[in-house]
Amino acid sequence: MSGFKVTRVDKGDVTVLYLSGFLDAHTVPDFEKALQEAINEKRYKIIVNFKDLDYISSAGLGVFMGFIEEVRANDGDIKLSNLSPRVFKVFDLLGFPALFEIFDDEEQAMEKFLKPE
Amino acid sequence: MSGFKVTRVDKGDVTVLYLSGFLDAHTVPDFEKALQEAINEKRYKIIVNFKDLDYISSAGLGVFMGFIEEVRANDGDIKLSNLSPRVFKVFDLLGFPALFEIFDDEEQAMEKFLKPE
Amino acid sequence: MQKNKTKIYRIQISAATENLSIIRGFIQQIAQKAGFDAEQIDQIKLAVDEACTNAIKHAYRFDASKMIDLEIRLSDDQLEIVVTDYGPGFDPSKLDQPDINKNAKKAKPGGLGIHLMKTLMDAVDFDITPGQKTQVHLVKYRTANKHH
Amino acid sequence: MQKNKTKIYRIQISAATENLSIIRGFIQQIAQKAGFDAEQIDQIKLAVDEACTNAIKHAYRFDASKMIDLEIRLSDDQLEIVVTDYGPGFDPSKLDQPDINKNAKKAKPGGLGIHLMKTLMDAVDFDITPGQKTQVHLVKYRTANKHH
Ligand SMILES: Nc1ncnc2c1ncn2[C@@H]1O[C@H](COP(=O)(O)OP(=O)(O)O)[C@@H](O)[C@H]1O
Ligand SMILES: Nc1ncnc2c1ncn2[C@@H]1O[C@H](COP(=O)(O)OP(=O)(O)O)[C@@H](O)[C@H]1O
Repeated sequence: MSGFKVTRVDKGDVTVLYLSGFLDAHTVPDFEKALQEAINEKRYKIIVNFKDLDYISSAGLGVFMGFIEEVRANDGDIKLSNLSPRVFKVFDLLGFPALFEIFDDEEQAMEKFLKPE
Repeated sequence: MSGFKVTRVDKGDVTVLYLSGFLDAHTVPDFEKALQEAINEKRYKIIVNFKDLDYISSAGLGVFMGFIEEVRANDGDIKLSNLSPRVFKVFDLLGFPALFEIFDDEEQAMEKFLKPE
Repeated sequence: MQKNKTKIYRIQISAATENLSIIRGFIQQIAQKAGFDAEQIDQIKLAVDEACTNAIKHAYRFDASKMIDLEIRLSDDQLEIVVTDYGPGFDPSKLDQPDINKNAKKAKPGGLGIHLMKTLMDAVDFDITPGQKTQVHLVKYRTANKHH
Repeated sequence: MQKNKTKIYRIQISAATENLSIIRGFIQQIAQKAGFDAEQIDQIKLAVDEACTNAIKHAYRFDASKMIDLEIRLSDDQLEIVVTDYGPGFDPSKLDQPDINKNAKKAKPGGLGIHLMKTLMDAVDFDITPGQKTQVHLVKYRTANKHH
């Protein structure tokens, strides 16, 4: 039972949320809260770093869809990084790579925010 | 699910049985079979090395009691070695240290067979 | 000591989201012991999570005093998990194919769970008695080589 | 989303020794999630194994078509596991204290299981309806500091 933890680190303009443990219908509210807080502070450039996330269900994926419109309407984005193959598979099955930018590591996602072109 | 395995190695007069995995009512027949085979070959000097055993229930302990009389009646013994603290606790709770010789490692048990004094 | 026939496990557990991780752990145990590989086990766990999440969310609206029944049937050919809730039911034929673009635009997440179950498992069937109970049958073949 | 009341899990499983490891895995999940420490978890798993082994061996004589029911009740104070079989029952008051010396001399192993349960758990009770069912109640307090 690893539980779930979300840790927020603001790096300049960009807010990084580090997820660890499992993200299911039980732990989703914690993740939503962290995202909502960043957005309330008008921080719309968000990277979700999945480095230590072991498991995600559709409840977890739903969170991204619930916030992405508002974030993009404010010139921001939610970018994903460091997904383990097991977690990536779930995003891939549901066609997320067409809707979200997914990076191997956080730096690439950060760079994309800094030099968008 | 690690299952259970018993591996027999004859070292001179002494037969060593290496146990790994879990020893419960399901896996006990495998262990009994290995002990019975050694005894059928009149090999009564037996060390059971618990190095890789993770779990034992009273069904496993019962095996020792089922064979010890016959073995000792034939000038042999069953000595125990390399018990992990978790496995030792179960033997200890049931008072086995009064009835069986339990050694930290196999060499000590072997020595006791070779130079009994 | 047991013949080669269907093995059955039944688990009854209260409809709380905090039990989802325990349910996944149970399924992991059984699927692993049954010899499924790591990827198949991941798929089965996720499909069962989705079915149980639906029971908790839609059938019981997070009332944790309600119970979910899991029946796990293991045979030589397949593993079948039947998730039962005693909620109002729904009409599976009326579900749209999920469209994540549309969903995102409406800021209304959802509709992914059943699609995911169908993608992950070899067969998914609903057996619904409206107002009484909903049963989701999730089947994984032992030698499945389904590609997604 | 759930109030602080007793949580209940029910598991029904066929009476096969090969299921003992799965049962231990289930118990591990629940006891771990409930916050028991590693030593307590070991004790609970072993006690449940012993009770289930008795159901398989004595109540059902290894007939794997029979079922064992486990009810796990988790409250703020304790974890209680009730193991039920539908066998003939027995008279617990007639059991001798085990004597491993005597046992060994008679080359008749046995009699250790119930003794072990009592040593490992904070309370062990039998609720037996002869010819109908046998229930073993195994209780572990959350802050148990029992010494052996
Ligand atoms: N067990 C259930 N009881 C009642 N309705 C259900 C159940 N499972 C699914 N549904 C209905 O089917 C719809 C689609 O479910 P699903 O694909 O899992 O997506 P989501 O749960 O995200 O809405 C749900 O929104 C709900 O209306
Ligand atoms: N569930 C049960 N149904 C019938 N008899 C039982 C049950 N559990 C225990 N017994 C009786 O109690 C005795 C003592 O059990 P136990 O202490 O576990 O030792 P063992 O199983 O090694 O004999 C058993 O031999 C059996 O006669």
